[in-house]
Amino acid sequence: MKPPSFRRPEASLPVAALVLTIIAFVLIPTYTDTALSSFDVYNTLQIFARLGLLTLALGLTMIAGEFDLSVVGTYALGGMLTVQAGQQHWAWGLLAALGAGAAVGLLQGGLIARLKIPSMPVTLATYIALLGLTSALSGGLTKTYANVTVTLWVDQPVLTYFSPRSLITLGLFAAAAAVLSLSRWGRELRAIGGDRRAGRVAGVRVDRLIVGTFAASGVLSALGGSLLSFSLGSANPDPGVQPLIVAAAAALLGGVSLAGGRGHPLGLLGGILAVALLAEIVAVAAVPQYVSQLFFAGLLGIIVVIDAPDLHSALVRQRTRLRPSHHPRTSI
Amino acid sequence: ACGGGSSSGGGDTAGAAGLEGKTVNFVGYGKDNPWGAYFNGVFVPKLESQGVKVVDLTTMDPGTAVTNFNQAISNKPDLIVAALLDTSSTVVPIKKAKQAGIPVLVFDGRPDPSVDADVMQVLSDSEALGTAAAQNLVEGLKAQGRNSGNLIAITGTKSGFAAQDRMKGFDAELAKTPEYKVVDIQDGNWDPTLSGKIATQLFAKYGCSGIQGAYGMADYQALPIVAAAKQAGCPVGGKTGLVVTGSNCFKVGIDAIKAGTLYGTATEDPGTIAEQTADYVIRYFNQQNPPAKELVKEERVTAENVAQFAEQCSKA
Amino acid sequence: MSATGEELVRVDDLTKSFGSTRAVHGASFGIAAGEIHALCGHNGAGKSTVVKMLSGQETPDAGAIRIGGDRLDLHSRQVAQRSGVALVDQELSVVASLTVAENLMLGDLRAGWLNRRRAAGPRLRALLDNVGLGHVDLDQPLSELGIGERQLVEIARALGQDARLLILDEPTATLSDVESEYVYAAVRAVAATGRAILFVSHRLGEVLGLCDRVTVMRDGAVVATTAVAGLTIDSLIVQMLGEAPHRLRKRTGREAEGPAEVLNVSGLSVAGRVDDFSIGLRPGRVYALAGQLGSGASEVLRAIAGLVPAATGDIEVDGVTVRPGHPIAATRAGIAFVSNDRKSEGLFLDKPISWNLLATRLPAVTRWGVIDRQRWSTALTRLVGLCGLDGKRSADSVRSLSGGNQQKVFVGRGLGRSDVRVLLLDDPTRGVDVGGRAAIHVLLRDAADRGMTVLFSSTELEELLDLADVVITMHKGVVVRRHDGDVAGPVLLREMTHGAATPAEERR
Amino acid sequence: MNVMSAPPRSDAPIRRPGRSRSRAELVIDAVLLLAVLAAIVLALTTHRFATVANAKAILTSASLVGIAALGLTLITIGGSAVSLAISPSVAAVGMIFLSAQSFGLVPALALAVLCGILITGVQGAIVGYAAANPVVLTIAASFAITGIATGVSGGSTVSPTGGGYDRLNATPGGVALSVYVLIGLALIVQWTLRRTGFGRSLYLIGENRRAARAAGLPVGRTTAVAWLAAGALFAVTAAFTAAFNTSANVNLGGTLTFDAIAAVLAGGTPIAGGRGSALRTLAGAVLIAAASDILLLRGSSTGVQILVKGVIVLVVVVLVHLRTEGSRA
Ligand SMILES: Nc1ncnc2c1ncn2[C@@H]1O[C@H](COP(=O)(O)OP(=O)(O)OP(=O)(O)O)[C@@H](O)[C@H]1O
Ligand SMILES: Nc1ncnc2c1ncn2[C@@H]1O[C@H](COP(=O)(O)OP(=O)(O)OP(=O)(O)O)[C@@H](O)[C@H]1O
Ligand SMILES: [Mg+2]
Ligand SMILES: [Mg+2]
Repeated sequence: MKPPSFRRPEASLPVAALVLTIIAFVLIPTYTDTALSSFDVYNTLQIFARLGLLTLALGLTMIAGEFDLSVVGTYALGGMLTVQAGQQHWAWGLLAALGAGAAVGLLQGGLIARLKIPSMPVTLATYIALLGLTSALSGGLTKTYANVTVTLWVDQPVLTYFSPRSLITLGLFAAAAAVLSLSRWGRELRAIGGDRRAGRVAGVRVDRLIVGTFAASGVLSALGGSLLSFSLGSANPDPGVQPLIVAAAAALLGGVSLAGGRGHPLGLLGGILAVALLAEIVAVAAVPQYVSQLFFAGLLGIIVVIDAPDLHSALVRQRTRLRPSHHPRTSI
Repeated sequence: ACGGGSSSGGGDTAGAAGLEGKTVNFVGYGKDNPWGAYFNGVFVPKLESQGVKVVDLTTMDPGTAVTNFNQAISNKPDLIVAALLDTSSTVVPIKKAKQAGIPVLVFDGRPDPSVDADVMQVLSDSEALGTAAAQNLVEGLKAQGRNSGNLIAITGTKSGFAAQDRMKGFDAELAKTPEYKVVDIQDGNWDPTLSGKIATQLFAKYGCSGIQGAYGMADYQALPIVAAAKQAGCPVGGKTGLVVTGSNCFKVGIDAIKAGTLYGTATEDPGTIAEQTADYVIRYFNQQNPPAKELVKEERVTAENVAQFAEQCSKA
Repeated sequence: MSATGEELVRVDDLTKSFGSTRAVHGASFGIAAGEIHALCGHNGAGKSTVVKMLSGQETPDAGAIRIGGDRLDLHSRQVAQRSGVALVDQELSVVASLTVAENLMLGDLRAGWLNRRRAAGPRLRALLDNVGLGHVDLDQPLSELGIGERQLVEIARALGQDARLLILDEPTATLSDVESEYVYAAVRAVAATGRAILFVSHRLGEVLGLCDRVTVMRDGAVVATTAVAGLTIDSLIVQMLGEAPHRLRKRTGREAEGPAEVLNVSGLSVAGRVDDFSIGLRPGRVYALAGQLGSGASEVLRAIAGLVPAATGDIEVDGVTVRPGHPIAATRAGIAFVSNDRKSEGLFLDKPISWNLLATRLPAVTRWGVIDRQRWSTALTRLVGLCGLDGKRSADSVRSLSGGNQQKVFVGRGLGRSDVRVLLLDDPTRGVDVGGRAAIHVLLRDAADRGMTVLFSSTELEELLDLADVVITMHKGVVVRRHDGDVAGPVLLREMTHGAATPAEERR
Repeated sequence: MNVMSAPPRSDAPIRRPGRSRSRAELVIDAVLLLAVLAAIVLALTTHRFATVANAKAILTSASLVGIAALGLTLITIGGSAVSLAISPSVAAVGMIFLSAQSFGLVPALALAVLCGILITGVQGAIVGYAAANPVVLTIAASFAITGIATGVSGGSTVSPTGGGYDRLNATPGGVALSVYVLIGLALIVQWTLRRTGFGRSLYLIGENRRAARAAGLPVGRTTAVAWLAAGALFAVTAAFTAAFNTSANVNLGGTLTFDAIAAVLAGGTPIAGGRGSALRTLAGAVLIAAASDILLLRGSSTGVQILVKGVIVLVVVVLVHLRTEGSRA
């Protein structure tokens, strides 16, 4: 599969968002008195690394026509397990986190695919339960990760602009893009998201694919939590709803459709990079945070209204009304 | 201990007149937090009036705070002024700042012990605040003629040093009067609604007669305790009612002390510490070598001296 | 070509019931290698159910399926595909959000895990050219294509799967003549390589022109399998209908000229679906639009009801213009619509019968917005009586009713309302048994007698002949002819399946 | 988003009638019965659970979430899934309520309700008339409300400008006023849903929006009105919460959004709409409050309480789904 052509929203939306934010970023010296430095790019990628995997996880389920609200729960649990099980060796913590993420994903995917329950209420319940579990595991306390070597390692600058953490995140985006582009899964995922019945009739294994997608979503969010814990040297039992909301906004900016069936990991990458750049601009230009919140509100508002079906049919109606009809009028 | 001070003084020809050209990167609490909003409103103008340039990197999100801290390091300012939302996640950034030779001033809550020596500090005296709360309760109960009593405490986010240190002071003070016993400590997460809910359930659990005194770590936590007690039918204040104290004053708390429902509180108002922090920065830039660690003097507030603190505590 | 090759596919005593509906019972027939085998029968005869069992979408209750002599258990689409069954479903089963190439590769077993879009390019290109889609780009999103072109893509996908058995369920229903010709040629080419083809169609001309043998089904059972050589359209119709319904339609005795027209539609068009439809309807009469799937009959009704945003043209009720594309405006003007999809666009299945019957009458049964029990039960009793439903069950959910009674509820919702001037019904007796059908016919006739204008679409001859005062036949989006007078069933069937083509234009 | 359009799914497997189904239902019933028994045993063996004081405490802690959940029930029944903007709306309205105290309690309450109606009603109009996706729209709204509230208030805490609010903290007959209000509002909402034309249309639209449109029901208006009413209920929650806390800032809403959703789901209202009732939501809110209470009395941590809340919601969602699917076959 070729990357999608630029006329289509899954490509044009992230590209437009990215171009706009890059322009705003490059122009920073003109509207503030700070000069740009290579560190600003590094820091943008650090912000990207914090939310990237969450966006990827959420975006994949959205492409499949589902919505995994539990990603932030898995993110918190993954982060906490990384710290609590990884005090001896970082690998144990990572394994525990990934295993838990996979288990959560398989459980949810199985419920949703087998019982055909809508994913929203199920993942919402899991989200609440996972936050509770994380908090119970830690006694509600932020847990400190003593292994400073790992903390230093994941955030050390690599090639000026990168850190191992942002490289791992970028790598996973690349891997997801490669898998979805180079294997049949890409088109099958979009097929079941776009038209599940048609996909089933065409011979797509719908149930397996849903379970697989949720498992991937769980593993990615857990890994996101792990990397964050390594980086912060601590795990917070309650990340709040902000990461979920920002990840959803990034996924939508990344060209994923609310109706499912549309989107690509590269688009998601564009979406989250645009969001990260925006956050960096906010930091460098010292714009108050509520301004960026209003900006997100406006952006999402526009996307959701443009996507609204009844508005769409009203537009179709208007367009047909304006087009003159040149048929002869005959009565039978 | 003053490693930061010596390294920064070198660069500039530090003229004593004015602080033009000095840059501070301010990684403080975000404006969406009332305490932070007032602190920033005092701190930033005071420095700017001296000609210091303040770059605003404030936030209430611990993850963003780390990113912003790193951003501050890269901006190479003359000083980073930071509040630590999550002490452990700021360990590494503080070390990086030290490597980069950029001095760091921490205000409000103390840093992780491993980097205690690497930063300058203007701290709220959390233990004193806890002590004041315990003194309030004991004094209030004694005034009612009670020689013993059961107490509950609803704390701020337990994982933070602020809550831990206040409880340290609180417990230490109460240890002097073992006849007053803490029967339940719950994490109220600095959240008024949650604190109220927990209080409601605790009053059901122990009954009015089972609780004589309550400690809400901030006034906005103590007042939901008052409301919960009233709703459970337990009298508050007066000759026999529940004695409630805060340890972090706000306007609503002062009003409640005047009304007699809250026995007392303690200061930790953002205005005072903001003044002192700004003052510390100015002294630092003027090379007056302030001590590496300063504690803000915290005051106990009760009905007797409430008029004196009403103004100071009404800013947030 | 002739069906002389050895038998490749064999179906024995296939049986399938859905609840109380016996969709297929004891169906047996065989398809030889290299044969194009037609499956005919009127709506609900069980054709698609046979197709579903052969393609792994439904498991038979009894009976055997053999391909190449082996008895197969086709319990999922993947198993059927691996056993060499390719399918073009009756419902369009391509995904609009994918590109043409991706749709062609979807579900292809030989595609493997790796995506070889580049490598597969020439093969996919050839598949498209094969069905006349030379102008379509492989990387174009399917959503940019018209309905007919999408159908061709699905056909191309099935053709490309190198199956032993290729099933096409009404593949040409939504295609133009030119497009259909490409499909015939492609199907012939596949048959020539020795595969078996099962071709389901209502277009009798193409059945006779394309296929080698025809199996006719009626009410779930196989009537006969005959070589086409011995068949004509009329003899095929006889097989499908049982006794030839050669009776002329009884004129209802109503005057052609009567009161003024209630509904006046002129120049109604829906791009790609309906072309310049005009009609005038008088009160007190029952009108029918006769047309197969893809004829545009449903689309006309939906457009009048305001449910097609892209519709253009003028619609007037009692001389007052109704804005097209606004269902509420249509309802206000006195148009009631009964969709052919009662499950997703008609009934509220989990709600009681009473709620469903009175759903559109809420203002009439409330006082100050509060439900007035008196008015509610009066209106309900009247409607229940009018529809011939069991009054004691009116608190039961509609889901608990049989299909026929569900349909009665749906139709009944538009009845007994003084404000309804025009009742539109899209295939009102679809999937309804004989008894239910008669009851609905009585309802509609009574409604017309009370002065309502009734316009329904149907594919079924008997219904058209029994119920309608005027029949308008449609084919591929245009009106073929309006029959105000007597008309014979086979004429209607011919026009519906053939359009206005004269017998001379046919092959036979 | 088709995640929210629950059944009927065209690709649902054919369910065969007969023994297997009734066995499935039997299992569900058995699970339910066991759960209820376990809960009763757990409750009765919990010290001080079965006391009047504790019952009052449970109702009090259910009351604020319950009132907001009633509003959400209207939104959910009408087929708009959920609002994710409850907490910010409550925070904003709570700030307005307290800063309007100088006008007196009643005008402040009226102003608060008006603002609540406005904030949520605008979202409802967009969902109703344009069929915008409610989840994403309310995400956008929550950004917008928080952003504006922070900008306008400068992030500071609003203190009451008068003392009238304290009347909302009254305890007539020893029970918090909010409990009476909760029960009263639940009855009113229940009556509206059951006995008015609006209620009927809301159920019909929620069950099948397409069919409702084809039948000529006023889909846009009914949806918008449901959201307006929800906005008013959120405003009542806001007033009580602000009065209880005696101060309000942008964080006043706390975790209310998810608590309200949990209460609605635990009451057995399917997120797909068309079913549910105010009384069931009330039961859901009380169920969650009671579970938290048992756990608190038995000394479990906040984390365990949240975990159990999530599990309750999950179990109810699955059971309700299985039951309705079972009755459909
Ligand atoms: N899933 C189902 N559930 C219940 N009844 C069904 C189902 N599928 C088909 N039926 C019924 O089985 C009978 C045969 O239907 P089938 O779709 O096979 O007919 P068909 O010959 O393909 O008709 P058409 O020409 O309209 O496509 C009909 O009465 C139909 O209502
Ligand atoms: N999924 C199903 N499983 C079991 N029985 C079913 C199913 N769907 C329908 N039925 C039963 O089959 C009978 C016929 O159903 P009905 O006529 O509604 O189906 P249909 O032919 O598919 O309708 P339509 O032609 O309008 O699509 C009814 O008794 C109904 O209860
Ligand atoms: Mg069929
Ligand atoms: Mg059918």
